[in-house]
Amino acid sequence: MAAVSRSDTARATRIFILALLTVYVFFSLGPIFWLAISSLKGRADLFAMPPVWIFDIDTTGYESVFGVGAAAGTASAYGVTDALVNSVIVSSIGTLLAVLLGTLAGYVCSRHDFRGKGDFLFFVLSTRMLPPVAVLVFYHLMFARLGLTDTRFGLVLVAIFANVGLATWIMKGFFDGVPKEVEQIAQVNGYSRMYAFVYLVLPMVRGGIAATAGFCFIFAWNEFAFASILTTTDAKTLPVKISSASGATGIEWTQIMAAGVVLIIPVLIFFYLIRKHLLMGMTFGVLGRN
Amino acid sequence: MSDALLKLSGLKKAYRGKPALRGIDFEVRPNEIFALLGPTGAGKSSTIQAAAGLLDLDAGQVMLDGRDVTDIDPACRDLSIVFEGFNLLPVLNVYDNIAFALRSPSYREDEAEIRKRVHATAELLRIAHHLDRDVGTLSGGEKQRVAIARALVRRPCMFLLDEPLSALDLKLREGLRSELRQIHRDQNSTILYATHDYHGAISIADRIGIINQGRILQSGTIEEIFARPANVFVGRLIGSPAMAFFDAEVEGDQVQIKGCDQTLPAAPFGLSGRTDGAMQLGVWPEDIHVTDGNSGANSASVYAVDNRGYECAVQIDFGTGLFRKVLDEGQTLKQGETCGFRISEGAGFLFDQASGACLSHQHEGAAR
Amino acid sequence: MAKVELKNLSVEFGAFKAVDDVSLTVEDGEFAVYLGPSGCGKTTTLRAVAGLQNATQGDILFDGERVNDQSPSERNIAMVFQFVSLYPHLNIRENIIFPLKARGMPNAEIARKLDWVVGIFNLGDELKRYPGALPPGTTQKVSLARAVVRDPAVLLLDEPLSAIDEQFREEMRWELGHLQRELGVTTIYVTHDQREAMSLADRIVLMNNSKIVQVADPQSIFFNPNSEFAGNFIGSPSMNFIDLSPVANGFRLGESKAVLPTEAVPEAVRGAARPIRLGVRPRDVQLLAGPGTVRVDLPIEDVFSVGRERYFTFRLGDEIAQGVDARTRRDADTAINLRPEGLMFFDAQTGQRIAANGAVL
Amino acid sequence: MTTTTEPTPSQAAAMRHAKAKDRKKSSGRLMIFGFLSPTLIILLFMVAYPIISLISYSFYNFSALNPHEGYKWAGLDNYSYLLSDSALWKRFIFTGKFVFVCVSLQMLIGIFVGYQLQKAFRGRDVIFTMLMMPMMLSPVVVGFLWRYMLNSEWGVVNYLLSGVGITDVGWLSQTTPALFAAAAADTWMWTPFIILLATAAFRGIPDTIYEAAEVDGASPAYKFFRLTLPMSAPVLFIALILRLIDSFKQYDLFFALTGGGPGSSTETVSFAVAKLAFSYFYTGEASALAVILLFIIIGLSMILVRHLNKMGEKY
Repeated sequence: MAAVSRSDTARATRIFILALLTVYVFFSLGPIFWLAISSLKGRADLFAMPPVWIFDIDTTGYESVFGVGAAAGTASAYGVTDALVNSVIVSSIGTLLAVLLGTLAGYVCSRHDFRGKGDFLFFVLSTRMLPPVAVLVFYHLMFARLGLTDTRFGLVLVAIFANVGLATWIMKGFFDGVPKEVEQIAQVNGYSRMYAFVYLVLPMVRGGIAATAGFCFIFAWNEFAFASILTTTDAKTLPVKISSASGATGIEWTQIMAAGVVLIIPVLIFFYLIRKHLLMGMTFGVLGRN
Repeated sequence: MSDALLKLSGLKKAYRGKPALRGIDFEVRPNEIFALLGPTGAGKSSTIQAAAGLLDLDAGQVMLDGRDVTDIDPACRDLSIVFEGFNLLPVLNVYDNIAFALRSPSYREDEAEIRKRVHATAELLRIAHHLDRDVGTLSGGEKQRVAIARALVRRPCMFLLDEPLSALDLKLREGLRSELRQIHRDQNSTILYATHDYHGAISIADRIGIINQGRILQSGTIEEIFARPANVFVGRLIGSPAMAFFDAEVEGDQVQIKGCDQTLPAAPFGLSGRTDGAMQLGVWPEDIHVTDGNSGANSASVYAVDNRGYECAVQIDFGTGLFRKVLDEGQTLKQGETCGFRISEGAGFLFDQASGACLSHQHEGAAR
Repeated sequence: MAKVELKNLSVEFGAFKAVDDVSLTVEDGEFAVYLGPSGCGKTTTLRAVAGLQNATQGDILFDGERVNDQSPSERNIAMVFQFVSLYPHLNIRENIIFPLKARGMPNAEIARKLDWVVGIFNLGDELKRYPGALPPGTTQKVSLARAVVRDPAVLLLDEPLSAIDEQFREEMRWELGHLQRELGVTTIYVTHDQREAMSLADRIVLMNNSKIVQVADPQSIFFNPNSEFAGNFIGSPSMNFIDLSPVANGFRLGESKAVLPTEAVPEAVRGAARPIRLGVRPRDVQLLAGPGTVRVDLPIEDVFSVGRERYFTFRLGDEIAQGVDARTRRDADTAINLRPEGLMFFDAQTGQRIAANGAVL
Repeated sequence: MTTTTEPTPSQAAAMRHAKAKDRKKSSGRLMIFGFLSPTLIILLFMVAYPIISLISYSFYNFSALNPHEGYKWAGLDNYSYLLSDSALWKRFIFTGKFVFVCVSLQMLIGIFVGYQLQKAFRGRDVIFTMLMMPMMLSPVVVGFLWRYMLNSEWGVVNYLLSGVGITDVGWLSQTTPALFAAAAADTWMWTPFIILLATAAFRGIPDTIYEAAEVDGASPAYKFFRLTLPMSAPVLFIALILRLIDSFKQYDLFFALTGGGPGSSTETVSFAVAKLAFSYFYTGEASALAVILLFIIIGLSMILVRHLNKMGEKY
């Protein structure tokens, strides 16, 4: 009999664990699903209590977000499109340069042992850890003095500095995964160090560079603090635009929901592309090096 | 031109304070296979990288073919290298991996010549049928053959092999080793071969350099090493089974061996100067005569038995220590049996207790 | 201690038959060594005995009792793994007593058993240290101590020495040989190193391609291999294999012009109507004539010394064969002398050994 | 087979030396400097210079509104004023509570889910990837989404809770619920990070360890607490430190979710700095508070980097 009850309790705990897991999956994925649905609801359905599952699709939110259709040209043309353009430009240029600098610095830190390397790596990582608000107190002044406030160039500079640290560490992780013998074989067989780097090592970390770019883009795209303080009108990025919707007149929920979905879609695409290197990205290239 | 093809003198290198090379001095003569034998971490790889110029030395000089190449870029030293694990560039297939050596600025050849030499070398190493395969699909043995082919195809003035075979199965290792030896004889090439495996070293090398903690303790032919081991460490590494060691006390002209009631005359050891006191007596197993029962001078017991087909080796426990010995033809002993042993006159070497350095300078080799 | 019997054991991973119909008995207290190249099924067989791998077919019996459905701890087996066999975050003392604590053994008895095993392996001063900081070889000693401390029915070792330096590997070979005789526990030891098999085994189980090739004690498997594979795999330097093609006064060796006199080949073997191959170990090929040696005239290529021994090579077509003889004189050597008791004959197609009386082993 | 016509290696070598010019060995110094300088320059200009100026500002009393005049030397007044201001201590306490609730909740759920996901089942990888999505989203969107869901009248959360008997909780209108609302949103976003690292930690343990434990007769619970947890401790510690740093400096989420309300009960230290600098424009004091915040974060980062480097060597 003891055997039977032992397997009973085992089965009971297994069901209990399964229940907890399903609750967590609901808790984790439900809100995203709820956001997608709410962005298609009209004003009435949006505030209905109990919440409505079946409703007729209402695209006013999206129309006002893109200033087309009914809301074309009207005041409520909330004009998120130029914020979207700003976000795309700032994020992609910022990512490109951050990854370029990060790849070069990451390679040298992976291959060479120079004096002060430990300090350099700590300094680079700590730039990633800085609370944005603390640094912004000075940036606010500096940008004003240099006339960078409310310019895309200013935000690109911020995107580069905020992500170059991450890019350096992740790329160092990927370069550490490439055996040191690659350069040694090339050098002994008559090639220069630079040749080995460009033609042998870089092709071996192609996946790594793409993953680093994915991470930097996502973090640059989601950046809010710097953009909100350092922009006033025409350089606003999408996250800032969304937050300004909750101004004095209360919250324009239909527009926020639609703009929120528009903001999430590129992130989910990039996320899908880099899912294999998620661990490398989130732990600065330290874990996940197989 | 000095008779050495590669001459390393006074190589010193420390990584963040931890010394890897503490003064490496040895030379490799043309058409010779020189084995660098020592445990893992003794500095073998650092020595090979120093010779190839891949290491920024703190001090020391590298002479190659009479030329001082210490500061010359690795690309211009005309050496080739084979590592233990990673050798093949995954981005290239087998043919391109071998041809890689002939497409560099320093050693460029035209494509026709490359094709001829790659096929000839692939034929030599029996991998001609793998030429267009992706390197990822090759087995361990095939990968090392391709690496050796790439090293051969360029006909460098010297080959640096850093434990090229120790990752392979025993049978594969022996096969590749005899092929390497055969190729060496055909192409009269010069090879520096680093390994931690005694059997590997003696079965391929003309001369052996024993390295430990960044220093070369001794280099010479196996006969020279048997004739006069320079250090206790050498005795423990060389020979299968290795040297037997006894604590000994030198008083006047007698050498009293602890743990057995046999004393040896001190004269044949040729001790320079009056050096009494405790020492270590090292004796090659071949110079110890083991008898069953307790007819020999000193009584002991058999600790363990290792039969190797033709011969049977035993480990003898004589109270204060152990030593191993291959029994003579037809003699057999069981674990636990008592036995006796005698050290033959004039055999053995005295080593300093502290430094382990060899003190006796007898010239007539104890090894027959 | 237990007697381990395998009856028609097979283990399949999908279509691949890792172990193919293996039947074998390891007596109580015997030291059996599973020897073979990597991928021959030896480790899978060991894991099946351990219970870490369930058998697709066949029975595994411990002292006659079927244990197929028992978990490893129920089978009371102990195992030493190839690479990671110690818990890196526990010190040596905690590692050794881990199995005892896991089974809730009272502390007094744990302490007693710990002293006993520390005594045998003389690990006295290592107890506080962590696996990462141990000298090579000691890790294996500690994992052995942990396996032996709970006096298991069967001790299973999966290539415990293959990851350590050659010098320490020889040291540990001696230690293992001595310990096994002392403890007398039934042991199954897996390796690809034939030297380990020769020096440790009471019986060697030679395996290849998931099947047993030959089971015998070291001496008889060395001097009386049942196939080319067995002859080649055991013994170093490995056996020479030379095709024999019948000619007027004997058998031509490979493509060379050298001829092996007919009387060297036993009558029954000569009669067999199939192509035969000669197998001879280098140590049975000498330069100087000896009592009853068979002389074959052919040029010697190269003589070189390996430790205290002198090796020489001679060419048969494009194959190179080796001989070993301490008394070589370089100049006068234009013939080799084969010791008759070292000559073995194999069926060229199947590789099976043809015994002197003509029977196929 | 022997190629007798070949020049002996030393002659071949001599021919080649003529061809290959003896380039001096470039010690790689040039590459180190060339590759590092751009990153170093941008970081010095965008990080080091601002931090040094912040530290200098924190000893002055001036406002960004008219930076030209009013550079009055304030010595340590700014710091003493801040440290004596009870409102500021309230914010530090709130931030502390928020960090404690978030990190402990996330570690518990993360390790539990990470351990369960270790066992392979059909579709595990798809579920695992989807579970990682929340941490990738912009905190602003997450903030608004949770503000919409937690609304006391038409929020879906209250609707679901009413099903289990808890009726209309004022999530965003009362202080304690607001703390838990923020913690829930942060936990929703960052638990996946802990799941990711926990899974990596558990996968880092080789199977032979579990096989050895099984052979030693260890029960599942004994295996988990004596083997799995201690061996994955280093990675879990890194996850803990990273979460401490990130949740301590959380700003975007609060801005969108509670805007610091109700009243100023959910204003974190970051919020206080922003308020001082960009609403009241007390730049001197804001700089001082910013410097305090910076030193806390840099201190935590030092611990993090030491463990990251130790972990780096182990791999």
